[in-house]
Amino acid sequence: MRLALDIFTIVMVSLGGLFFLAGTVGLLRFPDTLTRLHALTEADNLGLGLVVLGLLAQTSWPLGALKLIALWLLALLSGAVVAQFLGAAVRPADWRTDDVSGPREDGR
Amino acid sequence: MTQAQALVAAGIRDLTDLGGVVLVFPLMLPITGLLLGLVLGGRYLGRFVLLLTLLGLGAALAIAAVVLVGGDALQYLLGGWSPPLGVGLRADGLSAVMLVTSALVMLAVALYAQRAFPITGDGSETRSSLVFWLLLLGVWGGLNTVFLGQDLFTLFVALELLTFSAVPLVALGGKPETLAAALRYLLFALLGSALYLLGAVLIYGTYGTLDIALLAERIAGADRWPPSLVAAIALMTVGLLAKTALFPLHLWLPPAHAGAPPAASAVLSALVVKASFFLVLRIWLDMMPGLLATAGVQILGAMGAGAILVGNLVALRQVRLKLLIAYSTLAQIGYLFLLFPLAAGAEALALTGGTLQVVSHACAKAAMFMAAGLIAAALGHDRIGELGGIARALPITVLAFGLAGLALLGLQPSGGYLVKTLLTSAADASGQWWWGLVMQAGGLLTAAYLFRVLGYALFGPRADEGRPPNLAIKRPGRVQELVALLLALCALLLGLLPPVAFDLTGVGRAGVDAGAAVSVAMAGAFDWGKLWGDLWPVLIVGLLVLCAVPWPGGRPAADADSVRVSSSVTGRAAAVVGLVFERVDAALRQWPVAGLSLLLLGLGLAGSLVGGA
Amino acid sequence: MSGTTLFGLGAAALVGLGLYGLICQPGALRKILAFNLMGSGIFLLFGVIAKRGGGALFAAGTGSDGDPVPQALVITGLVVAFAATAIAVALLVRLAETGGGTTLETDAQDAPAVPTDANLRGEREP
Amino acid sequence: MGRYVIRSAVLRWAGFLLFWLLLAAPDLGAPVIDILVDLLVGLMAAAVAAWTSLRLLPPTPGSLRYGALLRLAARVLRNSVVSGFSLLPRVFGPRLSIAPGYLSYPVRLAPGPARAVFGALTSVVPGTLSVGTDRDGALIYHCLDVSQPVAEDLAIDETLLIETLGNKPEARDAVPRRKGEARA
Amino acid sequence: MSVGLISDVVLILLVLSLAVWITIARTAYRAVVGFVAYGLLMTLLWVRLAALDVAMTEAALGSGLTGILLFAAAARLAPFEAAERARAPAPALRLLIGLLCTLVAAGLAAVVLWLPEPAPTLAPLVAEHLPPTGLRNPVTGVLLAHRAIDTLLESMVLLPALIGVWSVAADADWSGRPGSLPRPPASDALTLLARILPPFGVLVAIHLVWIGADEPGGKFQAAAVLAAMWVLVMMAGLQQPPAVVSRGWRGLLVVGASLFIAIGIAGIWLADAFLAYPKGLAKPLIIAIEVALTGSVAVALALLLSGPPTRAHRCEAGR
Repeated sequence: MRLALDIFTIVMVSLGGLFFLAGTVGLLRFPDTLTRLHALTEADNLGLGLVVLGLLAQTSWPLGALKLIALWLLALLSGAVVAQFLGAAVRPADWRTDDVSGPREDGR
Repeated sequence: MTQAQALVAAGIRDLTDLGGVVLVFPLMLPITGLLLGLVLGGRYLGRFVLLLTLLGLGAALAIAAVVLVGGDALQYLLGGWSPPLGVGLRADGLSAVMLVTSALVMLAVALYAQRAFPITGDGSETRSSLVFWLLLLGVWGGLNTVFLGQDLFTLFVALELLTFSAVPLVALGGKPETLAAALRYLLFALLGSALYLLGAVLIYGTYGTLDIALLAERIAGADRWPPSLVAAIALMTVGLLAKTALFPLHLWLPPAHAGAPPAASAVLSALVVKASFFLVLRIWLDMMPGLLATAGVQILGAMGAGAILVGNLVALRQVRLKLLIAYSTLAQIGYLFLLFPLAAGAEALALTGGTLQVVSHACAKAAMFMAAGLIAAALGHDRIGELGGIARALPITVLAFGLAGLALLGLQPSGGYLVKTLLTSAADASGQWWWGLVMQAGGLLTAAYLFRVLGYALFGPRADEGRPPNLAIKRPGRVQELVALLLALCALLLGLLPPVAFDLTGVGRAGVDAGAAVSVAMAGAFDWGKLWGDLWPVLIVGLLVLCAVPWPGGRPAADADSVRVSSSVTGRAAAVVGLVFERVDAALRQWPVAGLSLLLLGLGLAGSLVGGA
Repeated sequence: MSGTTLFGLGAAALVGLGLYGLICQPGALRKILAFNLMGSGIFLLFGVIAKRGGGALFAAGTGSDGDPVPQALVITGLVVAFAATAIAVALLVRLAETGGGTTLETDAQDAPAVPTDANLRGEREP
Repeated sequence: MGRYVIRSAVLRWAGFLLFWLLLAAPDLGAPVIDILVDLLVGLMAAAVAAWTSLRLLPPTPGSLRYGALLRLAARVLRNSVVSGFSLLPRVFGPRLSIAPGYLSYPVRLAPGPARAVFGALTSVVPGTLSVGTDRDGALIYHCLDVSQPVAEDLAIDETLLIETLGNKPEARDAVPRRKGEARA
Repeated sequence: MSVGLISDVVLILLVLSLAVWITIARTAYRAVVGFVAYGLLMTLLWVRLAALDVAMTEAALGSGLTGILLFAAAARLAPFEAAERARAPAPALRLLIGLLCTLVAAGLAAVVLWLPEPAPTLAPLVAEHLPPTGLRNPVTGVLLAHRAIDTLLESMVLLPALIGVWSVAADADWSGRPGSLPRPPASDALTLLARILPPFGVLVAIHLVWIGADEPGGKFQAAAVLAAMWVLVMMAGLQQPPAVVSRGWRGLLVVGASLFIAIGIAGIWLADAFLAYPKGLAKPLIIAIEVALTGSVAVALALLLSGPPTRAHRCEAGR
């Protein structure tokens, strides 16, 4: 059992590493900022997910596991938001449209 | 002993029983005031701060009395933790003098500023009144902490409290020039505090404590100074010099002190620059007295001499009154640093003289800035060439300015006279006659710019004639004029205090009998021969300067800088010398050049200390 | 050579770099950045000294094994440095807004105008 | 105050309490009094967090459909893995087989938190990145490969999200427009 | 050469190259990007130096909040950079200054190598004097008990700094709200983050204060996290920064230091010294001070970031 869990961890973490590698290679090879952004954030999200999955087999239940999952969700959220941000910032001018989401809500 | 004296003595004995806890009061009074004032807001802020300064002066006087009567320094351990783990407060005579001086100036400024930063009709606060009053408290809290702190890091935080409070005061006017002056002041001061902190780290890494008294013991016990200590002293000293604006690190001072509102300038010039000087004194005299035996003191003295000569000469060429006073501050800071080479030979004389210089300059300079502020408010400008006739409109103000100037100049019985006499005899006693020469030259130059201003104010062409009514001279408040006059009188009559009052300076310091030094210095001060000997050079300088001032109906004062266009021989000579110094000053005040000076000074200081012990 | 000593040497280099930037950079914002750089070098030196003085004294139970005094001083210092940066940035942005530029290399002769009590009260009112 | 407010307040409070326990990882071997004090602080902290959350993200009347939520999660997860693996040959292949371009997706969700969730959710999936909103209120996506049926996939995701939020998805009235040229 | 040492070498080289980048980058904006990355690496350095309290403070304050502040400034000041470059000192002067700075750095490096062995330390003293405070985190013990005056003064330092930031406002704008925060284009992404993240930040902050007595953490870290959350909410436009004339917010600003001073003064009678804690009550009092200071410091930090009041918000002031 212990051995099976260890093997699972090793496989998952290596697979995750592969995605991190893919993200990095994409960062170097892709032609423009937006495509690089794709490579970096999204491949890394998946890579992180796999690493977390692999580590789940090693941590204590339930606290450690929940902690890891919470960490992953937070990373996903912030990754998605930051990527959208950067994407909006580098979007070419002809696609840049002025504030169509209407007046922002104020107060609360 | 009269009954009243007995009562006072009893009160002081009660305070002595209270012990060092009284030191918490000057620390917490401004800080609590700042917290309360921020919540209460504008309405009664001015009155509130005035009340606090009254209380603070009382506390400072009480501490001074306890220290003087007890004959020993007061100590207090905060939280009951003793150093090196805890932080201590300590008030020796020097601290007590500084506490009293700053409380006195604060009270005067609080009185003076009531009118400048008033309550609005509807009782709501304004930007300038809130900022001014609260930051005045911040400055005061920082000063008191600097005077009482015994821990190098606590002192760092106190210095930062002081800087953060002082800088916005400079920028209160909100014009681009004052904002630039404030930013330059802030950044240079930050550079200074970073260097100071770097020194403090090295000290901690070498001795495992930051407490000044403990450090003094451990350093005195060492055979030779480790390199980290030498580096630390050089870094801390040069950082503090940058914050004091000792020549040639003075790039920030003239625009900052000239651009601040007058009440703030008074505090900045009279007190704030003295805080970092005070720390240099603590380090060189208390923490590491061995430093006095090194060549480092000559470097500090040379900088001081440079400050006196350049500051005074450039002051002479200023077109604007407030800039002139700011440059005069630069020169007066120079006198403070003559203390170091002189203390090496004659500590009692030099220290008493230096301390008196702090007090006398604080009062005189605050009075001068206040008077200049009243003049500028009345005229709407402060161009020296157009001061004509202001003496007739504001006699008390001009009197205050003149008396303060006489005190700086060093005529009997002013504080300046005592300073000059004490420092000159220290120079004689230690065989360093050249510092005495510098002081004499400085005094004459001071006389020159003082007479230049007074000449215009008294005899210049009437600037207010033919003015439209809305530009007519406005009357200042009576209280403001009187406050300036009283401060000037304080500086002028310092020499008439009983010599025993000066004993305070030496309390907590072995071998410094200030009272005796003062009695010797004052002996024969009022002898006619002596008086005349001091007076005639001043009178000659005065006459020469008055020659250069345009008389009513004479040359038009179109070019405000009369020295530049003067056709008289003296005017020409002064113009050439002045121009050279002005150029030098302008070059030194470029930021990269000042940075270069700072680096060279630091490396030079470190070099002069290597191998000492 | 230990990692701690290495960090100490790095701290010295950071101080030198910060000092250079503070003196030579023409723009005030770059000076502010350089100040932060220099500050972090100084704090790092604090950390090195804390680590040197640590040993395993606090290893048990607290998760920290340095001399806690310099560590506490650094925390204080970081807050002070942030406050300094905030004031400097506020002054600088305002200076730029009012047309004063962003360099501090102003000439010696451009003397500031006199702020008098009168124009202090009302000068910015329209 | 509707019942839904109270219900979501309680739910969030419980969720934050769980998060607190994760952070604090209480040591069950400690004295009972310590554990109780810790728990008390946790209860209060969770209450503060829940209050903050209620202010920043006011609850809406509809109730979550947990079945739909599960299906949505499964779909996003599956999409991530599938398109993640499809990314590998594109990246490591000898020539980059990508066809980046823009796509404008007229979203049915109203502007606000729900739409933001949609944007974030779809940006997690490799290959699509929401980069803003255009003049007509449609979401702009940048895609790694516009030859894929991206808009159709997005429509399915959106329908699931609408169902999860407790609303009935209306039928799509128009096929999403596709804009932008492949730039390889 | 051990793995730890190799990673240390890599780390310090990265830090130094980022520092060089910050110094020579062409625009201030790039330099700030470098500075944020530099701050994150410094955090790792602090972890390597076994100073977790400092690492957290550095991450939250040195990198995070300072980063936001500098980003906003760099964006606003970008138009001035061409003029700045024209004012650079002459190359010869730069070279000379560079040489002297190198000399200073070399001297410092030598001094670091020559620091006395064994290193002087107060760690045993702290260990000895920690039990009376009831705390187990020595850093908190030093900050709140042994060197309480520094902490008190430091929380005071923030107030003049804040007043200084406010002081650059125009007179007519005094009753307005601060307006220096960067306002990114109205974006659903940021709004989403600002709606979801802050409650978690609040939990983390409370956690940091609560455990700060015994484990790494404490008021400054917690305050920085809280301030960052609040700033996020304000940047996303979900809440307006408070007007500087607001009495309520000013009350919050001063409550921490006021409580600290009150307890300190009470100590004169109850524990025989200013800033001393009565026996047995030390830990609860310290936690009370920490909680109050966290609130005050968080408000101060967030307001320092928000800048001076501006005209744009004047119409709705006075609430």
